[in-house]
Amino acid sequence: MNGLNGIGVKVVHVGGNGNAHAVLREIEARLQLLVEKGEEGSIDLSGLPLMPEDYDLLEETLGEGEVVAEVHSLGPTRIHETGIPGVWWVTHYNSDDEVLAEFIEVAWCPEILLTPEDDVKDGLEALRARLFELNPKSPLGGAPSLDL
Amino acid sequence: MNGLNGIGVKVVHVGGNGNAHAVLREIEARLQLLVEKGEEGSIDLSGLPLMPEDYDLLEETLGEGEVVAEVHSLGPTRIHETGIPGVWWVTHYNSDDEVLAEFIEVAWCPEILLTPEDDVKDGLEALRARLFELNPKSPLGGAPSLDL
Amino acid sequence: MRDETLLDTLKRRGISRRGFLKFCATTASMLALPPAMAAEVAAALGKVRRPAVIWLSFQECTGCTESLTRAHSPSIESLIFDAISLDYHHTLQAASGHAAEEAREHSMKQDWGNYLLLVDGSIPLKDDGVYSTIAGISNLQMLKDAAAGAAAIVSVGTCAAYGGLPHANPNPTGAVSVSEIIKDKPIINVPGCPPIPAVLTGVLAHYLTFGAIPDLDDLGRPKAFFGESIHDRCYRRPFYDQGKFAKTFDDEGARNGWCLFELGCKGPTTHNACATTKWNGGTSWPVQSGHGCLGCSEPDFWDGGSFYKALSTPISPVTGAAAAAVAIGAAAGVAIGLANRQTKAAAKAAHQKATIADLEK
Amino acid sequence: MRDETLLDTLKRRGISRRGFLKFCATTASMLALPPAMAAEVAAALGKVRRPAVIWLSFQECTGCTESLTRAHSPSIESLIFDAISLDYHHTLQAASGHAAEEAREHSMKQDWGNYLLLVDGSIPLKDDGVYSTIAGISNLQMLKDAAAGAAAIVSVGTCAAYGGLPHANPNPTGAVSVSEIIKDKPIINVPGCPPIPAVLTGVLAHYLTFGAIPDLDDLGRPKAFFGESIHDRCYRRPFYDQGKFAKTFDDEGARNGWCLFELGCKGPTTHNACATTKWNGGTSWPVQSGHGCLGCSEPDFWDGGSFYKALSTPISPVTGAAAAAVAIGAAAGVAIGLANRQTKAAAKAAHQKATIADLEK
Repeated sequence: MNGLNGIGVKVVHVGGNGNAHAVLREIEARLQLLVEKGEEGSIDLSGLPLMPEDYDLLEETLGEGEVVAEVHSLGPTRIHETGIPGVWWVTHYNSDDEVLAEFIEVAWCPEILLTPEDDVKDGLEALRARLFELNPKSPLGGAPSLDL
Repeated sequence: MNGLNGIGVKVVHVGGNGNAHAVLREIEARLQLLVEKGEEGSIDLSGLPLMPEDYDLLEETLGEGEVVAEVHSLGPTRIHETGIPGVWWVTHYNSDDEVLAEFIEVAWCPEILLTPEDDVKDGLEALRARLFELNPKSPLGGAPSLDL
Repeated sequence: MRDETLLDTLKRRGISRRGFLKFCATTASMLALPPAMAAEVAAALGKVRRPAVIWLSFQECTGCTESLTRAHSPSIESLIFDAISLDYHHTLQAASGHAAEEAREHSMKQDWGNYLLLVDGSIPLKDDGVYSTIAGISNLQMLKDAAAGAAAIVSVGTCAAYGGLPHANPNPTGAVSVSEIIKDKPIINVPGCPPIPAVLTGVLAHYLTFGAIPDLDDLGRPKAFFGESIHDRCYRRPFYDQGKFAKTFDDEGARNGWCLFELGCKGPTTHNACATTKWNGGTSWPVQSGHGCLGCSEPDFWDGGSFYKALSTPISPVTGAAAAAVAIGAAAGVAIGLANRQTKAAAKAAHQKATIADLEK
Repeated sequence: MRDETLLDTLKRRGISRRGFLKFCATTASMLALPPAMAAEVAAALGKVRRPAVIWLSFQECTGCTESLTRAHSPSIESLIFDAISLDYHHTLQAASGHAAEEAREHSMKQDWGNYLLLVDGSIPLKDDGVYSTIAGISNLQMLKDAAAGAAAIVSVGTCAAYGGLPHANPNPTGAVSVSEIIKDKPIINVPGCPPIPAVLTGVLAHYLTFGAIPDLDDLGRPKAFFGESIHDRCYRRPFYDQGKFAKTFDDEGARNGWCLFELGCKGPTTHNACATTKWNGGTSWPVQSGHGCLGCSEPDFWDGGSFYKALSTPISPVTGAAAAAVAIGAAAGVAIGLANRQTKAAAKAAHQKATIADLEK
């Protein structure tokens, strides 16, 4: 043999290390908790070593659902609902598209999609400022009541 | 003049009909309700006639936020958070990509992104069926308790 | 299948609960209900059975059926049609002639007293109705037979509703509307030449949702869609209020999108939903394309004089309470809630937690 | 700026609350805390002040700094660095020579008793430390001066932690670790040649979050990252348990990705986070690339004999309580919660509502 090309390495799929099953069992347990008590939970996929085959098994078993979403903050976060409603796959990337952390969320909605409460307060201020720019003459602040 | 080309039609932006301001005021009112009482609401954009210029004004004033999402059910539904947190733009399309309905939702999260409760129950059944296919020998049904 | 609910039907077609929610949100929008009602619409639609529908076409140009079936392909509107059990439709069914009529009679027997009867086209009465027959049966006879077992009748298009073009001077076939013949059944008129697809599906959605016919105006039209004039909902309306009019079809005003009133637009006297629903999947509508409204959803619109002559009567600038609410609402920031087309819905619009029960009759 | 909280710092950089949540979720993952702790981490990080940090580099190859600063570009890790006030770093700062030393002395004075001191490189003691000096000051002197005012010290890399390569036989400069010189301050060892960037940032994140140094093992390493062996967390571990070993670097077993134990892998005796954190943004790590672990995060790893000779002692197949929990957890469906690297965190993993207070010392 001379040179690296002479080394006969080939990729063989040997079925993973079995940890995907453990993750699937935890998802089952969390999903039952969501159904019975409405309790939401999250599983950190870096918590157990997974081989590529384990990822494949996880992805195939969970499948694809109806929702895809992307959050742009501190690099992208990509989310998809799996084919099991209530089970979401959430992957945080940095701005170089490298994976920072990966979670399975068992929830009505992944937390990062929800509007942070304090942001809404800031948002109302921002909207009022923009409305004032659009029409400095109109009365501001006390928004009209919707209970007429 | 001969032929249609002879008719001197040109598109002139004349600033909309002013209804965008009314919609913005309603958003402001709903946002205040969200901040103060946590009450979510929705505005049907077909409820008031809007000219293309009004749409532009709405879009410019609200801006773009951190989240985009797409729900695939009965044709796509495209959602984006506006630059005002808590204010979401939700557009329902049919499978020919024609707009069916368009809403501004003032909410922590647009309703259609949330997992329907009954779906989670079905999802748990589906997951258990898949786990049984993967490993018919393992015990089923009673998922392990997480309170160890 | 006959006993399954609408939610069952949609599920069998692979529509998920989110799809159903979307369907209901779109339906609520179509019915001009406040968006918060979508959940209530969903609850109601999830429980109702599919109603049987028989559709008869009389003296007509097939424009109504074309308009409705070519509206959106696999869309919300087609789902509304799937949600009903359309047992008989002259034009759409495969069967024809006597075989078709047997099918109709069979369906009528099976759901006697409960089916919804949809009719397009006028009915010619002159010379014993000989000018339009199907399988040897006159339109008049067939309408009477089918109406007898109907829960309610929908007159689809201006011909069925008011006689339409066949009824226009000099009316050679003696054409009349459905309501001139049938007096003992509720009749919902959905005029338009052709009618707006979303309006018919809206009426069906209302019937599905509430199990009753919607509120009607003096001309038998659902107030939800015909409660305001084209003029009241026209996006060019603010130009009317400012006195900015196009004087010819190619002047400066026409190019600026000003009001077409002086070019004969019948918007102020015409009640229909074109201005909000638009046509061709929301692409445009006559006034947006630069032509005045012809008034096609009003009785005798063919006999009303030139389409290009301005309405002579000065129109009160704002008609009715809803339009007044627009003006107030625009200032007060609750415009859409109050400008709602359906009066009852409008009254509830401010209350996010209104229920279906609030809106039922 | 000195008094602002971490959340303030991030906000000033345009990081939104969602970004902060992401930052905290990633930090919780890095610290092997259960995901539900992210909210608690956020609450804690939102309140803390930026700690001042002084970084001294002694007898080293700059590999540690290279590893850390080239980890991820504008990422969570760089944010952790932004979250601290890095007042002095030999290699990274613009100033040099006497000007640099003046800056260091100024910073030390300003935060005397409160700053975190980071050190990479060993300290040569032979011949009065003449083998490594900065601006005429010996490493020994500078370390003693800086340590006196530090709240805690982090020894970055195996050289600072255990002497490393300079300390290897015959140790010509008399190189020693920080802990052989400083006895009166808490010292956190973050060994590795180089150390894993995420581990250092994890230690900083822990310090930021809890305001205290993390739990350490007998060798002064944070248990969160060094609590289990490479072997325990290795994705090839199941092959070890099945007795499937590569015998040479190009045999069938090597191609099938079997265990590298017999090829000299030091995974069973080496404690580090490579198997879970990986390298180069999670791309790969030595064992995944087909080479056994060298044991670079253990004391005297250069003097432990051939990298290619198998460990002679039979290793107990599962070490410690956490690994036992993996076996039970895998059957019971709570694997990840219990296999958690940090013992205290693991105990809390099942309780979604655990708070920071539960984990603090």
